[in-house]
Amino acid sequence: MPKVVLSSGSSLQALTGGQTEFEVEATTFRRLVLELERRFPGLGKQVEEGMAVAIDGEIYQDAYGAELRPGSEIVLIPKIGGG
Amino acid sequence: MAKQYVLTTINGETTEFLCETQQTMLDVLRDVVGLTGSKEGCASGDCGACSILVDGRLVCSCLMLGVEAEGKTITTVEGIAEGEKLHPVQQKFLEHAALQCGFCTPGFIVAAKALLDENPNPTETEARYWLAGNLCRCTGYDKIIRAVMDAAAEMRGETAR
Amino acid sequence: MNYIDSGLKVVGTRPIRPDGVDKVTGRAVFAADTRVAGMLWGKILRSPHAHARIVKIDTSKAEALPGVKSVCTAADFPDIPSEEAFVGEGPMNFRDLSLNIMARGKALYEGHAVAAVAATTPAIAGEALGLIDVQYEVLPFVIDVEDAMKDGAPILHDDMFTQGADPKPTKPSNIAKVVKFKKGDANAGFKDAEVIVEGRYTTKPVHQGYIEPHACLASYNADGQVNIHASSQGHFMIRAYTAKLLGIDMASIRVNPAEIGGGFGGKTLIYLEPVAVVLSRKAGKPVKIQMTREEVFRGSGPTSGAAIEVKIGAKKDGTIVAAQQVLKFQAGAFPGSPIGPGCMCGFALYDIPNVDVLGYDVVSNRPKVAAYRAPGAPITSFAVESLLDELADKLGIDPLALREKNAAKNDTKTHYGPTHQNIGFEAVLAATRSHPHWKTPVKPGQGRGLACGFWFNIGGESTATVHVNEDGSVTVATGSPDIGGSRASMGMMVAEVLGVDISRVRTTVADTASIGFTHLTGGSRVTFATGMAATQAAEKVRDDLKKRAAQIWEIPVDAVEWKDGKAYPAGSNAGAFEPLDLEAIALKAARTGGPINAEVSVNAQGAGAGFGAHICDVSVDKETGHVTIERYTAVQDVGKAIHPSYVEGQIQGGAAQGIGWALNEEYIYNDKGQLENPGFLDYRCPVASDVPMIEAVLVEVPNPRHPFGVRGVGEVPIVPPMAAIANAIRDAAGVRMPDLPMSPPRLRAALDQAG
Amino acid sequence: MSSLSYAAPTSVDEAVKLLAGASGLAKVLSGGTDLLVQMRSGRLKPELIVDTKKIPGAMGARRENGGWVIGAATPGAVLEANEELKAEWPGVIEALDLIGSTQIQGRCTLAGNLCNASPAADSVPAMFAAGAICVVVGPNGKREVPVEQIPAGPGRTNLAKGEFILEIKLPARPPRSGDAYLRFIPRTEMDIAVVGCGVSVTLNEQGVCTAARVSLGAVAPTVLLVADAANALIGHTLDADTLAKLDAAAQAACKPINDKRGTVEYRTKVAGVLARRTASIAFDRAQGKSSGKAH
Repeated sequence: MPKVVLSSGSSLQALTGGQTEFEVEATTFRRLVLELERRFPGLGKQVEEGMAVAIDGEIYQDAYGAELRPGSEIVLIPKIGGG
Repeated sequence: MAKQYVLTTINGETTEFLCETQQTMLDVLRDVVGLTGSKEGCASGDCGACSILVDGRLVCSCLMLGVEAEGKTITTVEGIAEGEKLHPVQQKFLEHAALQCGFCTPGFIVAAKALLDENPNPTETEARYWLAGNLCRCTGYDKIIRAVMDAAAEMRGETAR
Repeated sequence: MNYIDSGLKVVGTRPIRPDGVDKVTGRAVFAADTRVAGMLWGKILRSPHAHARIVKIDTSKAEALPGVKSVCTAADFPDIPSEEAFVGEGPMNFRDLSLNIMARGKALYEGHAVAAVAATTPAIAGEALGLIDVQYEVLPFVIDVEDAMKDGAPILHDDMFTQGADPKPTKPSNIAKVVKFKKGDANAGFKDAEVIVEGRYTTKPVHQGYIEPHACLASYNADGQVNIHASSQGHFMIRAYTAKLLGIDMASIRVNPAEIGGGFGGKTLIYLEPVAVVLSRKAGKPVKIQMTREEVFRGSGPTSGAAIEVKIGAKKDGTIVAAQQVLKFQAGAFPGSPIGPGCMCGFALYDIPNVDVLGYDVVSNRPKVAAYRAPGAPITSFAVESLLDELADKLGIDPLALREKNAAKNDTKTHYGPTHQNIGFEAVLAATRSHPHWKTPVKPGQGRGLACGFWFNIGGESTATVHVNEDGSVTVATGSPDIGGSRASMGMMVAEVLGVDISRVRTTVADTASIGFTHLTGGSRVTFATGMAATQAAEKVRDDLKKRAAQIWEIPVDAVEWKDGKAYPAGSNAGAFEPLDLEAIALKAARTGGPINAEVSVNAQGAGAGFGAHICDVSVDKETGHVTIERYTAVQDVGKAIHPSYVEGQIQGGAAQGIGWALNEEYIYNDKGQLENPGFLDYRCPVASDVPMIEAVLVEVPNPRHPFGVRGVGEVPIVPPMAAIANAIRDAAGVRMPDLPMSPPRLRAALDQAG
Repeated sequence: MSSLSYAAPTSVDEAVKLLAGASGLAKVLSGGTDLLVQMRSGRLKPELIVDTKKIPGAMGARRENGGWVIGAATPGAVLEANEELKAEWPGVIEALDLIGSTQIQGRCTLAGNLCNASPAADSVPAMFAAGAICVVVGPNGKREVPVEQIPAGPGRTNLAKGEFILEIKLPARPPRSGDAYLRFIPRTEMDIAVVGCGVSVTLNEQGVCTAARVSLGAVAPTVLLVADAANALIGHTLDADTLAKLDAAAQAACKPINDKRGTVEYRTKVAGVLARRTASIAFDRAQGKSSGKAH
C-alpha cells in the first residue's frame, strides 16, 4: 500500500485530525485523490487544486495518470510557481 | 491648444510635425512621427532607453521638448543601420547575444554608436562609464560591453581583442 | 528519443536569434508601440493613502470633461466571491486579483487603483483624473512584516483568519497562512550538535526592475469579442485571468503577445488588461493603458521583505546534524507571498537529518507581492548561506569544504518531502574548487565570499507546432513568450531533430487563437517544457517525411532512414534512390497526403532541479562604506546548454539583479506609508559601471527526463549573490551584515560600531 | 487645459521682455534636465518656457582677461571636451561631468544646475570653491553676482522676476592653484550626491596654502561655503594635523536632514572624509602633480 506523507504540516493536519502519515490503497494519483477526499473530506479538494505531489522523490505538478507502486512514498507539497 | 509647427531632419529625412509644447521629443517620435524604436522606460532621464542623437550629441529624448527639434539633425535607432546594412554595433550585439528582452537595446545601440564616434578605442572602464546612463536588467552588462569593444575593434580594422 | 551525447550539430552552438535584427534596429513591437485608429488613452487614479476606506467616488466632473469617453470604478467589475482556482501561476485567488486591479471599498496600499478614465489624449486623461473626487476615511497602516503580525496591528482584511494555525483562530489577523516542514527531530539533533550557530536576518522588498512599464491595448467589439495586445510572461494567463475577472468566454478573448521588455516574474499576473477592456466596452473604442515608471513602483508587486531566524548545529568535523528556520514573509495587500518555496529552498542544498522550518505569510499595506525570479529562494538562502559562512569560520573549515561535506546528492531526502534525483550539486562544487577564481589568492585589501543556490525548476503544459513550408524551410510556433532568446533555442532543437541548418528554421510566438494552451514563461520552464513539445513535434514531422519518401520510392516506411536532413533508402533498398531532402519531399507534399506539420502538447514532468555556486571578491572603502565588486564568478549546473550565450546571459543577469538586491535596492517610505523613491534615480538598480564582467561557468549534468538533457537555468543565478557578497564583506572588513541592502550608510555604521 | 507656450528668443532683450512680461509662471529652459522632470511629475506647471539656447553669448566658452566666460546654456559635454578649460579648472568641469549620465551631459548646464537650487547639485560646490561670478541679465540690465548668492533655499533662487543667468565667469588663476570636486554616491554613476565637496586652493613655492575656498553640498538647505574649513588650510601644508582640522571643520558645518539618500550622522562623517580627499587632490593639482580623475 502506498504511503502518503503530509509535509506541509499543519495546514492539512486540520483536515486529517492531526495525522501526518498514513497509508492509502491507490494505484494512480487520480484514485489517490478520490481516496483522500473520501477518508478526509476537504483534503482531496485541497490536493486537487493547490498541491503538487512527490512520488518516490519526483515532483508531479498535476498528473492524474502517474502510477503508484505498492511501496511508493507520496509527499504532498505546495504547488511551486516560478518567477 | 494651438500646436506648434516644427521642421527638422530625422534619420536623414526632412520631417515636419505639429506638437504641443509639453510633448517631449520622445512623445513626438512615438506618438506623432510614428518611430517607436525609442522606448519610454522612465520618462525622467534615468534609464536611457529613449536615447537619440541631436546634432551628433547623445541625449535622452524624454528630457527634450519636441519644439526644440526645429532645425536640428536627429538620429534614432531606426537611423543607425544604412538601409539593410547593420552598423557594426548592431551586428556585434547580435553575435554576442548582448540583448535578451531587447527593450533597452535601442538606447544602448544609439549610445554605443555615439561612444565609438567619439572614442574609437575605449577601455572597458570607459565604455562602462559612458554607458552607465543605459539601464539593463536582463544581461548584467557583460555581453553588452564585450559587443561594444568588439565593434570598436572591427571599426578600427583590428580583429577582436 | 534521446539526443544526449549524440554528436549534436546545432544544439550547443551560438546562432543569431531569429528576432534579433528587429530588436537592434528598433522595429520590434513592444506593448506600448501599437496604435490603432480611434484609440483612446487610459489612465488610472491611484490611492494616495496606504490604508483607507473608500467612502464615495464622484466621477461626474471627470465624465463631463470634453474628450473623456469613459470612466470606471470597482462598480464596473463583477464582485467575485472568494474562489481559489489555480490557473496559471501559483494558487491565484481571483477575488484578490480583482480587488488588486480595482479597489473595492478599501484602498490597501499607496498606489492601489481606485478608478480609471479613457480620453482622446493622454493630457485630457491626466486632467480627468484630477477631476475624480474620492472621499477617503484614512485608516492606520502597517508596512513592516513583524509589525503587521503584532496584536493590535491595523487589520487589512476583516474576513481573514490564519490558515493552518492551531487551534483554529477566532480573531481576524494579518497572518494569512502558517506553513511547516519537518524532517527527523530537530531538538534531538541540536542536542547531538557540538557547535551551534544562530542568526537573525532581514531583507527588504525589492522590485523586479524590468525596464518596460506594463502596457496594453484592448478593444471590446460590439459582438463581445475582445482583442488584447499586451506584453506579459504569459498571454494565455492574460486571457484566463481577464476572462475570469470579467466573466467572458476565453474563446471570445484573443491575446496577441507583444515583445516583452523584461518580466522576471513581475509579469506573471495582470494589472491593466481588465481595466482597459471595461473602459473600451463603455467607450465603444479601443483603449491603451501604459503605466508610468512611478506607477510601476507604486502599483505593481515587488517580492517580499522578510525577517528570518535560522539556527544550525554541526559536529566539529563540519557535518550538519540539525537546522531550524522561522521565516516571516511580507505578502503585501493580499495573501500570496512565496513562503512555500521560501521554506523549502534554504536547506534543500544539504543532506541534513533533522530539520524544522516554520513559515508565515503576512499581509501589510504594500502592493500585492508578485513572483521575482526563484520566488522566496534568494531570501531564505541569504540567511542560510550567511550562517554557513559563520559556521565555517567557527569550525575553521574552508566554506567550500563545508558545502562539499554536506552537499545533497541523488537520493538525498529533502525536508519538504521529495528525494533529489539527477542533480549536479557535487559537480558544481567540484567545478568551483578547480576554478582559477577560487584557486587565485584574494588580492590584498579585498575579501572573498562563497554562497550556493537551488531552485526546483518546473515543467507544465506547453504546445508547439512545426510546419515544413512548401520550399522545405521550417516554421516553428510556440505559445511561450520569448524573454531571453527562447525562440532561438526552440528553433535549434527542431533543426537538430530534422538535421537541417538553423538558418532554415524560423520560430515565432503564436497568439492565443493560433496555438494550444501554453503555461506562462516562468519557473525556468520554457526550454525544458516547450522545448520538449517542439522536439516531439519535430520527431512527428520527421516520421511523416520518412512516410512521404517511402511513398515516393514505393518502399515500406521502415525501409527509410533519416540522416543529416535527408531520407535515405535503407536495408535492401540502400543506394537504390537518391536521398531526398526537405525541399524535395515538400515539393511532393500535395501528392503524398497534403501539408507536412505537427502540433504537440505536453504536460512536461521531470523538470531537473538547478544548483549554483557563486564566488565574489569585493573591496570596501571603510571611510564611506562603499562596496566595489572586484571579481564575480557564477558556476551552475545547466543540464545541457542549448544556446550557451543565452544560458550565460541568464546567469549574468540573475547575478547582477542579486548584486543590486544585496547592495542598494530598497523601498523608502515616509511616515504616511507613501513611497519616496518610485523611480530609477533613487531605486538604485546596478548600472554598467557598478559591476565587473560576470564569468558564467556552465556545468552540464544532463537531465535524463528531457530529450536533450535540459534543465531550467533562469532562476538559480539570483539565489547566491546576496550571501556571497555579505560573506565577502565579512572577509574584507570583518563585519557580518545580516540586513539587506548592505548600503554604504549601513556598512559605515557597522564598521563604526565594530570599532 | 492650462496652455503652455514656448519661445526661443534670439536676443537678451527679447528674452527678458518675455520673462518679465509673463502673467503666469515662466521658466527658463537651457538643458531642461531638471525642468522637464519636474513638469512631467506635475511639480511644476509653467505657462511659458523661454529657451535661451539661441541667445548670442549663451553658448560656448571663451577666455577673458585671464579667466573664462561660459555661456549659461552650454551643455556639459561641450565643456568636458574643452581641454584648455578642463586643464585650468578640472574641479569645476569634473563636477559638471558627474551630473547624471552621458545623455544628461548632452544637455545639462552649469546655470541650470545652479538655478534648480538643489542642495545636492554637483557643479555648485565646485563653482562656490572656484569663486565663480554669475552674469545676470534682467529688466534693469546686467549685473554680476557671486555664485554663492544665487541659491536661496531648496528649489529657490534670489533672481528677481524676468532675470536669468546669461554667463558664468571663472576668475583668472594665480600660479600654483588647483581645484577638485568629489561626491559620495551609493553606486558609481547616476545618483544624486549624498555629500559633495568642492575645494580650490592656491599655494606658495613651499606648498603652503595661501588662499582656499571649501564648499559642501547636500549637507544643508543650500550648498555651503565653509569659511572655517578654508581657514584650516590657509597657512598650512596638507599635513595630518591640517587634514584633521579640515575634517572637523567640514563636519561642524553640516546641518543635513535624514532623507531617502542619507542620514544626518552618515552625511556628517562622509563630509569630513570627502573634504580631506578633495583637498589632497586640489593640493596635488596646485603642485602640478596630476591627480586621479574623480568618478
